[in-house]
Amino acid sequence: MNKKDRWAFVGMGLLIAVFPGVALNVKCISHYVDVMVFAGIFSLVSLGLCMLMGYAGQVSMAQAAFFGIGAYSSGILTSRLGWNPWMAMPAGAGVAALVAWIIGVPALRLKGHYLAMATLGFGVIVHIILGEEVKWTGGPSGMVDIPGLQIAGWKLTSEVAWYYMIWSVVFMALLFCLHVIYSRVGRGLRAIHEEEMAAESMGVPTACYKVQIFVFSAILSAIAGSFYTHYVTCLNPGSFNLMWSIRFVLMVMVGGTQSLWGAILGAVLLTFAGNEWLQIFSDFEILVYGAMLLCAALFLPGGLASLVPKVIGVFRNSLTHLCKR
Amino acid sequence: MGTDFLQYTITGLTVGVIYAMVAIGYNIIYNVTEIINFAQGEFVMLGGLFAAFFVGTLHLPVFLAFFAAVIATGCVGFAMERFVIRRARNAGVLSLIIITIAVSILLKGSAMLGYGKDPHCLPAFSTRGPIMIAGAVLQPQVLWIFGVSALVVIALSFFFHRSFYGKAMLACADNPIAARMVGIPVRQMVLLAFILSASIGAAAGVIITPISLMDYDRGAMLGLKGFGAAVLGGLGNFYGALLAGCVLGLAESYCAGYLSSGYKDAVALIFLLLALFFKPEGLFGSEAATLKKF
Amino acid sequence: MQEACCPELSSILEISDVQMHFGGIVALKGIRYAVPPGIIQALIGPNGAGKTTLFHCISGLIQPTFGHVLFEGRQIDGMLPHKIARLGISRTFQHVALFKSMTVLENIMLGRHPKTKSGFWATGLRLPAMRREERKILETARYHLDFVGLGDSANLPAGTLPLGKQRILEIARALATDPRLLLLDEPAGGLNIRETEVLGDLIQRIRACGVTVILVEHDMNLVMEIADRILVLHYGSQLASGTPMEIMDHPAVIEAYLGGG
Amino acid sequence: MRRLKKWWGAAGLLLLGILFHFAAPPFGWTVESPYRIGAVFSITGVGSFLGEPEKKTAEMIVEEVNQKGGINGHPIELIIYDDESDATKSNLAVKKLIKKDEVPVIIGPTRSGESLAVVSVAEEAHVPLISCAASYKIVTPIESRKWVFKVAGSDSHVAGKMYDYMKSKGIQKIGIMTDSTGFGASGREELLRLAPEYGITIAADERYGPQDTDLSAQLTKIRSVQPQAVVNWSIGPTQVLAVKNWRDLGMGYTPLFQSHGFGNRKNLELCGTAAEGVLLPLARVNVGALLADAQPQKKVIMEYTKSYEDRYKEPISSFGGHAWDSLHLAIAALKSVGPDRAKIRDFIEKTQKFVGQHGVFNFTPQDHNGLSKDDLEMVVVKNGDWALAP
Repeated sequence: MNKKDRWAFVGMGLLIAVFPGVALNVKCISHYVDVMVFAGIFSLVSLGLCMLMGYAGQVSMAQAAFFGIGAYSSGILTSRLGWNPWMAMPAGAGVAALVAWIIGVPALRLKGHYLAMATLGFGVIVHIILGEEVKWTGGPSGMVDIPGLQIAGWKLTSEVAWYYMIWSVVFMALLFCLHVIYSRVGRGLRAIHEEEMAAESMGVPTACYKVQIFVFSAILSAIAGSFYTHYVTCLNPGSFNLMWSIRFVLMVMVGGTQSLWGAILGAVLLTFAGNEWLQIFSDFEILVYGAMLLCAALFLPGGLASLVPKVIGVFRNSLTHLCKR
Repeated sequence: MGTDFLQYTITGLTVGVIYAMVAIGYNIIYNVTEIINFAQGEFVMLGGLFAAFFVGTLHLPVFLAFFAAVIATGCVGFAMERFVIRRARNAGVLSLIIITIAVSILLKGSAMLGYGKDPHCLPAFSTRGPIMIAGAVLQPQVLWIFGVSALVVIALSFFFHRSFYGKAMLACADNPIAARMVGIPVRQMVLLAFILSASIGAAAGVIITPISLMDYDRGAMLGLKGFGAAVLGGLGNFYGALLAGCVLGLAESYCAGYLSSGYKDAVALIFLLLALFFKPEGLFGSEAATLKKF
Repeated sequence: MQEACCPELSSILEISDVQMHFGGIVALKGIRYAVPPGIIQALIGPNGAGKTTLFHCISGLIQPTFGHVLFEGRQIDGMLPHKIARLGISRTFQHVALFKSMTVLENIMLGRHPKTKSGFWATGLRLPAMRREERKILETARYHLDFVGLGDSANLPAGTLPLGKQRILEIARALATDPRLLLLDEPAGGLNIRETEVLGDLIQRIRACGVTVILVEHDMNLVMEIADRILVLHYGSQLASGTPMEIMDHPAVIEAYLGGG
Repeated sequence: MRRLKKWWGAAGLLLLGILFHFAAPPFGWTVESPYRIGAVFSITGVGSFLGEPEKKTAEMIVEEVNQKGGINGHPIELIIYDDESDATKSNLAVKKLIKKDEVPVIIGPTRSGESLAVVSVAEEAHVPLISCAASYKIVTPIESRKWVFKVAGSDSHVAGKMYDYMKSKGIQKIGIMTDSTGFGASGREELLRLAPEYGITIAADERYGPQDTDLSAQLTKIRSVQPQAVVNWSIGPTQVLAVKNWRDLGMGYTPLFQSHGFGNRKNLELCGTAAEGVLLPLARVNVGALLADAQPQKKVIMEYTKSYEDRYKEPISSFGGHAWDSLHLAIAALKSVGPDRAKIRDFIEKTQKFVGQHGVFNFTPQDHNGLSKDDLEMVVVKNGDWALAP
């Protein structure tokens, strides 16, 4: 972690910590804490996807499937088999990791378009399975009355408690990712993204790293899925379809593929956009989504995160201008 | 049992041919640009909806509507290349994937706003009643589907092997830099590829609509299965796509008939994954060198 | 057609009858050659002679169609490139393949990959062993940076360096893997005379450290000045091999380079 | 320098936008102490064909009531959020209604999935919620559904009505086909569950995806077991496909039953003549004109039909009827007990003989739905229109 990231980390930590205090006292944004809980859950997914897209340079259109695998594992294990949610969560992550590994080993030999299509197809298959295995998943009508989370016998019901729990998990994941990025493995990943052949010749086991990151992103998605399940306490396959995979990719794209901060920013922005700000667009929302995706890819390949240094530069310049005057 | 089998076969071949047409659309664009156009399925949807509009609202005769829809969708393909893909010519693979996905979302969204969410229908091309073959039912429209797609395949063959533009397009596919050096306008060829593949997609959309109706949400699934056919047939391989499309359609239909109808949609996708994982050059593609030839 | 091979018994690299076919094209038509340790071996020949193809075969980026490659007596054809890198072969690329948005220092640190081992989870959790290793990587990388003389541009993005320094940096990155055999693919390509001199000097210093160097190069002045042995390839076959003096007087070489003109 | 100005301008605009966002909605126009009612409908997304008429109906009713002086002098302020047919969004929308808007009662969500996603929210916050969706899970188990009601009939009612009719016609062996949406799956569950009760055997049980382009394979398979009737239970275009394929396969001699989802005139138009003879159980709201004058619901249905069709120039749909029922239930409660969440809940639970669009509701502490299969009518398609089945 370099100095900039350390400052950003502390800054964001403070911001996240004081947010409920502010929001809850202003009536018209009091429900923003709820939105932020979902934003936190989606941030976990987008963090994993950002590692995969931005650092390993691979695209996955199957994150919603892993999100779903985690969610359904938690749902089934707790409500059908009576497991403790805290036990179900790692189990779900384990299942997702296994599936990701099985899919990843052959899929990651593929490149670019092929990989995108393969993950897309896989995502749709998982969605079909969730809808078909009625005995386990409840089929299209889904599952209800899934137990919530408890910490030391205390039931987690208040939004603020959820908020702090989710965001501390996000921060742990972020810290983990940052550590990876600024280390031996992270350098290897960035190298793969830039010059795969050279990286391989310099001793980076490219195939192995790609699979590892793919599995890692699946684990993060699955954990997010578990939290989602226990937060909403019901499930249906509609929350894990292709559109969601696209949304996750969009979060990373808008935030900036090359920045973990961007991934979180993208997740938060898009969750707010989808639930609050774009409501006025109603049916036009799908167009807005498409246009955003297109613009991000065409005009802002670095995402919003790439604007930050520019904005800082502009401010710095204007400050020096003012001082000179 | 025999009757059922025949019925499943007819059903399977009907959708299979449609998948094949989608696959051919993928192939044309892939051949010239090495882009996989995720919006391919939306062209099919647009074709069907345009035709429904021309018949339903403008009261054109079906055949005129067919051509009008094909041309209109061709224009969409034109716009997509001219205003989006061309801007992104220096973009990386990841960006291109996102861009074509974005276009597909935009097309789908526009179709939803323009045509509403209800399915639209189209009268059959000929008004004859269904034909019975050994107890199985064959709708005349199915024959139209076979006929039109056969025509498309033959016309494309001629185009690519006989006409100047077709040969030039193949040359671009082989080696764009060399093609540019000998004076082939590569940009124009890319444009042509998009128009052509949009038109073929639209044709598929129009001929299937009398049987299956059409709504704004169909594109993604058709596109995915069509891609399955394209990969299975060897990406870029033209007859391979046709054959693979039929294989997929039949597999789906038999699965629905004899195994589980719920998993029908998964069949084509599982085929796609298996093909990608174990034989990415496709069942009918031979080697990387010949991969891009028709 | 073949020259007598293996003048020394102990060779660091042995290429035995390597053939490479691409579809109908035969890029290498059965190369037999052995490189003794501790020398600078040059590999020359006109464009399309198969020099880079041979490099790719040695470093594992492609698999030879027939034949074997032995490194220190161990068969390495069929191995993945990163495994070969671990064994002690490193290389540079004809078209500089640096990680352009990473800093100069990071590029070299990446070169330490085969010699270090902390995995994904260890780095994410920042285990103590990983931290120790990371400190060592940094130390070694700085050493190599100074060795090639790029110490003052450590924190610049690699893509911003001028070409001459990029070539040097690529060599430094390769050196960071602690190779015993270093493959340099046209390291002087695009360099001016001054830069080429520095490069020649560097290659000789590398040999002095005990690293065997194989060099593909078109700059004959450089080759004649620093190479201990030269192998001439011509359309996928060996044309001649020997010391620079022998090659200069070799009739077949003169024929190929001048007579065919 | 000019570039700099541009930047400042953009920053200023952004700031203005943010301020505006904070300032705009909550402090809008308010008359004296309005009664708030919250609503969550799937106005967009895949469920929009349900949510759209619901929203229109609700807006119409609120306007009518307010014109007549509101509830005991209090105007109604209806706050509608769109859940976009997405469970996450519906969850957030309900939380927003409870926290930000502090509504005493919520109507909606439109669909079962979204409703189930908010049941626990309503329970925990102690806010009465009147769902417009059908799944029985919304109101069972009743111990953990104290605050949740629903006004849509259960699928068991529909299946029961269908089976009643079959029994009266001597049909014993049927083939069923359902789509893989929540709607189809729930229907399938009920069809399978209730069949033995009515002495009906299900000889073929087929499923398909909502996006399927051809159902011949499924129908062929059903045809091969020679059932006395075919039941199709799906939503969207597949309902039309089922009718077309059924005709094309020459199965016209085997009666085709559709679910209540088919009760939309658009479907009749798409099917054309192929739909002749298709049978389905429908809520009375769809067939108001066919009802006998003595029927208690006739009056409210005809009134609603007239004002809706006058206002929006489009036929009513049964889904708008759900919004009518739930909103009027909420209004009745507000009228009697005022904006008190607990009292509203108790009021609804005790409501008896409430005449709505979808039936006469009789709520009890054990039954938070209040409808039965007798609130449906068996309908047949005749000359391109509905007719009461003989």
